[in-house]
Amino acid sequence: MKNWTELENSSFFDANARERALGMVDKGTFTEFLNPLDRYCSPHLPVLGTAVEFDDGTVCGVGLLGKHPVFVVSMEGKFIGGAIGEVNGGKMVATIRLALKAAADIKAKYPEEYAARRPLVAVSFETGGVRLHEANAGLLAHAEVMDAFQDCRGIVPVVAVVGSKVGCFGGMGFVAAATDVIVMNEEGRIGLTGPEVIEQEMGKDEFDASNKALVYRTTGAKHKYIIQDCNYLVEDKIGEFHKTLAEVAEIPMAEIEKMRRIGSLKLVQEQQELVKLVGDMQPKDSMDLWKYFGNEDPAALPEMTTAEFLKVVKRRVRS
Amino acid sequence: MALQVLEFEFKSAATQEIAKEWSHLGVTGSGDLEVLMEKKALNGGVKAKVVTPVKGFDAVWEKMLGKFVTDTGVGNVSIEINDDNATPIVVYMRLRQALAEATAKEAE
Amino acid sequence: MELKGITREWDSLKKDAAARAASAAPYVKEGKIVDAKDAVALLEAVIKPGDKVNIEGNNQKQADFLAKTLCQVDPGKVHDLHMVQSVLTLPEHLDVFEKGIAKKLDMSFSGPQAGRIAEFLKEGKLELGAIHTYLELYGRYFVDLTPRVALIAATKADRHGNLFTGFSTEDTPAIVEATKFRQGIVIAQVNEIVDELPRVDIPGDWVDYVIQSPKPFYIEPLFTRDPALITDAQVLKGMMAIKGIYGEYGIKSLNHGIGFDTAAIELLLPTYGEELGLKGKICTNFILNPHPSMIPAIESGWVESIHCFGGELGMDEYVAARSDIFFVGPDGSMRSNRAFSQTAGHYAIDMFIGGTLQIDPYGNSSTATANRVAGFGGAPNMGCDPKGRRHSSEAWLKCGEEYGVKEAMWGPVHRGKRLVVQLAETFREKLAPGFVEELDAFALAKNANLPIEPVMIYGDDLTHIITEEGIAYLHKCRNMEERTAAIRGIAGFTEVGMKADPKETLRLRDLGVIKTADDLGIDMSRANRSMLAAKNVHDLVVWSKGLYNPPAKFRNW
Amino acid sequence: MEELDNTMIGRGRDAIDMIIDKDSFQENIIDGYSFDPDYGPGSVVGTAKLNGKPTTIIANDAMAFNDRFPVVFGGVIGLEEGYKMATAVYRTMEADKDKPLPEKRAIVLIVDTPGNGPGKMEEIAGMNKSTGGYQLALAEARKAGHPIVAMVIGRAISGAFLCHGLQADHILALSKDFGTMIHVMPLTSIARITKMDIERLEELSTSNPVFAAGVDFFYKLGGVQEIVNQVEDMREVIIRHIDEVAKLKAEGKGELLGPWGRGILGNERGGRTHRMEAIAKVNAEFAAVADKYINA
Repeated sequence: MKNWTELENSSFFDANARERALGMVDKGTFTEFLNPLDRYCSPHLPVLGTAVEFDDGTVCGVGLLGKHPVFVVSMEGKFIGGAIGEVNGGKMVATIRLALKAAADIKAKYPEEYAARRPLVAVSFETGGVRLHEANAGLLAHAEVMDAFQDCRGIVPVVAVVGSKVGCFGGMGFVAAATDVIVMNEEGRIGLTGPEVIEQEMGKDEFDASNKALVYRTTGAKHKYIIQDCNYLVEDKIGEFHKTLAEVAEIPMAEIEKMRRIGSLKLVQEQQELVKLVGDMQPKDSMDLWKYFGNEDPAALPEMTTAEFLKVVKRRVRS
Repeated sequence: MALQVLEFEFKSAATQEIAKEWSHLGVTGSGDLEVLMEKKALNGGVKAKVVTPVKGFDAVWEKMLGKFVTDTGVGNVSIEINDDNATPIVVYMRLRQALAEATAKEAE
Repeated sequence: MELKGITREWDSLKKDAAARAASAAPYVKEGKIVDAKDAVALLEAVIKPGDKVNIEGNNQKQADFLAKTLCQVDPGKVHDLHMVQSVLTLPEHLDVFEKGIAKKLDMSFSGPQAGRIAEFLKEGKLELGAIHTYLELYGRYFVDLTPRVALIAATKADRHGNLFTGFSTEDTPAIVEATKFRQGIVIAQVNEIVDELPRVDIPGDWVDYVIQSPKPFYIEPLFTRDPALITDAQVLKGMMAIKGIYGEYGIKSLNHGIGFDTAAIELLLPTYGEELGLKGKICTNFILNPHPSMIPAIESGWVESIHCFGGELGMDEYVAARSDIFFVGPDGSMRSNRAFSQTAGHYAIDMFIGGTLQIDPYGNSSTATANRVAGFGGAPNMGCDPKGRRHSSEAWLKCGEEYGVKEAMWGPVHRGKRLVVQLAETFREKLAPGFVEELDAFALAKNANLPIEPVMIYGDDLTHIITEEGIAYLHKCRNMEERTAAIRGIAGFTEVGMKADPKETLRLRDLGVIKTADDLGIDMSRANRSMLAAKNVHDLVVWSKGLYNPPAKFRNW
Repeated sequence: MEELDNTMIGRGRDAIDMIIDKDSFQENIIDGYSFDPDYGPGSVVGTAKLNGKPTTIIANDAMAFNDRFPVVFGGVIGLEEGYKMATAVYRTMEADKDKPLPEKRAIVLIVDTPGNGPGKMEEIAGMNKSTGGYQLALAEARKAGHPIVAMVIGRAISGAFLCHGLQADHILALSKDFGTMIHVMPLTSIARITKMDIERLEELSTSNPVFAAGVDFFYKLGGVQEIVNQVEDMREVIIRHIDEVAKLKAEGKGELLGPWGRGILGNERGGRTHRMEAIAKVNAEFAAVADKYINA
């Protein structure tokens, strides 16, 4: 195991779910729920001849950022593509709901200090959505997460952390969109339909899934940042995510609400403007939009380092 | 079609034991595995349980785990593995890494 | 006895070529330019039944437009062709057999089409001459397989037919020289027709027709290995190779195969190699395509020279900016040349190292599988001990010095030995064994009715095998029995390895015929991806100072 | 699949008429707000009377095409459709925002959708926000006291069902005799992915409903509250469920409704017991360390 300094300096993209979970919170504060020793594997995979994992592919637990309890869900893309089934879906829902319980307990116990002790939910998404081996249970779990997120509104911030190999797709794509704050590294991707399916639907000429540069332009973090679907674009280091979460933990709830992209009529109207723009423009490539938002040389943006990009990029102006 | 569950027991010179009560390493990714080691009073011996989708490699697992026990002299440990088509070298490397992890002092 | 010369025409080939040119004349627009829309008619005019025809193509650039065009000719007019070409890669390369346009085939290598070749052979749709190595085939271009018509690919042409092949020169000079100087016909597809070329790679009077293809020729980024996909086990083998072979023998001149194993080695030079103090002592001169995974080693000052068989997509700008290292023309762009690079790879380097799929207990090594007729391209040229070598080097001499049967075979003569190294994992993905009692090549020879088993590297040429279990120094063995024991000793839990006698393995370790990672003093827990100088393609771009421009499919940004 | 002459697939608009009070549907009107009739044609929104009470209707129109977004046809929910449906929910809440709980109008979702828009433009604009935005709106309305009942009349496939259906208080579905499809993927696709025989999967699905396609399996998992066996019964059953839901909300038993309520139901029906067990274990494990985090 890496020591703390190594862990914080290591690539978020390359890290496994447990390393991310440990490193996103303060040193030595993470307690895992249903850890490997509990051996709570999916009961549905063995009959289908599919390998199991002791944590069912999702590391859940609680840690601290200062005095803020952080309820962490961290998905492992290497295990069945990070997909959600009955057990890991249940773990995820339970962990998010615990943040609400903790919020209530803290409010009761420290009414004056709630802001300083306010819990946070951080979900490190690395998933294609529903696990097909237990698809129905996985689908129902998605709805439960959306429901729990709505319960968190205005009480505890829910942060999506996206920067791993698989990205965040399928049903979990809209789960991530439904959070308050989205933090990504350059390698992060969020979408609904995966590139292979788009290619299948539209043809290779229209969308070549093997063209990774195109895939990144369409669903990658820089695009998400430009269209305001990503609040923080950070360097690919676990420590950078840790730092950003600590920052978010201190932001007043009213400000957090402003960082959202969906969740109210006003926000829906704002998104409808973007849809209208896209419908009118019929972009062939995300770069058409980047240019529209004031980036004179859109092709240069993917080549820039995160720091260079943040310096020069022009983003969609939110109404 | 169902997963194979293989269980083995090994005698060991027991020249070393793991330091932690339990320790975990790895991910059950394609071509990879996770290893859970737990300290157990086994008269110096080693118990191993392997859960894998791969059929017909029981003898290889037994030899591989036996080699690991012989090479390292580890004893009084229960080893549980969830495997997804890992090759022997990956298994062996993960076991060595897991042991290093389990015997390491807590990270600073 | 009265000696009498025969009476015949001595310039019939020339006359025939002129006649063909006359029938093609209507399609020539200006200078040597023919429109793409007239390409089929042109081929029907200049190709005659039974001709030997070459379609240029390698595992990199492809005369793909001309390959497609040849498929469209009328089999009533053009049939029974004898295709003589390096590589069968495109579906069209085989469609000509399906359509009855071609009948016989002599080649070196086929990637994706290997399964279809085997089928065609079975069904009698194709008559196979031989599967050659590259040099062997180029050699036969000048003996008995000279193309009558060559369909080649170039980057640019002018209206006089001068060609610029530049970075992707590859096989073109060898094909054109053989064809043209035996009065053959050369047709070039080019990406662009320009007034002035950066430089002339092929003189215009060696070229008969130039066609601008509708799309630039297809080129496959075959030598790009994404460092993100390198495994810990490959890192381990790489560390063993560097310490146990590169450093041990002081390997300066060498060729690397294309797999992830050697990509791992390339990315370990600036880290692990540096740590062992080997910079300047190993890996100074390569015969190698411009592997992107070489960038960190080049940038850290390891490499003095690299000559390339072909180019690699996205590497042109980087290579051009490193003219101290690569072979760059006065115009500023590199010139590759497969024939020269293969010659150098055969004679002028101390080591070939690459991956394989199967090794048998004799040390024969092959990538052949039972139902695919694939060939090996250039690997056997480099993966052998060249008997014509007469210069010495430290590494070559040391390997010769260690040769276990040198007294018996060489007597008192001082000789050296080329290192031929195979990297293998005892089990590959899906647990396919890397060591087998009988190579699949035997089944293939039977299935495809081949006269010899397609063995990539013969056991007697193989000097070292590296697996995760250890390195076998096979050339040190004194007989086949010992050799087989050494192979079994590093074959792990495969059927070959299971037969190892542990006592014999131990004895061979004592003799230094087998060395494990422990024997080499390599800490296995350090063998992980963090050792790599670049962990993904983006890191390579950063190392190249932005000069490497990876193809879109390798861009994770 | 055998031809079904009684299927409701593709008949979202017919279903509205079968369910509501006769001729009471005012399309594109919710309270004082009117929708642009050209916008999001793949979805149908409006107000109807159900048992005399104003009710918001949200349905799919499988016959409509969206010229601006060509992936929208056959009931697909596209960018515009998702936001239009979300707007309908927000306008419903707006209409009743000052009314007491018992007077919050019901929302009826008529579900027949094969998926979310799978195109390049959709991804560029962020299709995930459209479908996500609609779900959040439904969750908010449900928590605000509006009874939401979903009636699956045809296809309720994967993400589209999550979007349009799975945030309801109760979900009803026509029985499989009507060709009703609820699934993430058909069993044939699962067979391909798991490399298992379809026969074996079918056999397994009888004892374990978590992966099989079909209304009955969703019922077992708590995903469907009640199966409706006759088209003519839809109206009556929906009204009954709206009343049941309203009653539970009035009693403060919202936890028995919606996604969480379906989890409880799935446990009771024996189809989803591990979820509950995992949740209980997580809760217990946190309880054991809670002090450290609450009192940090």
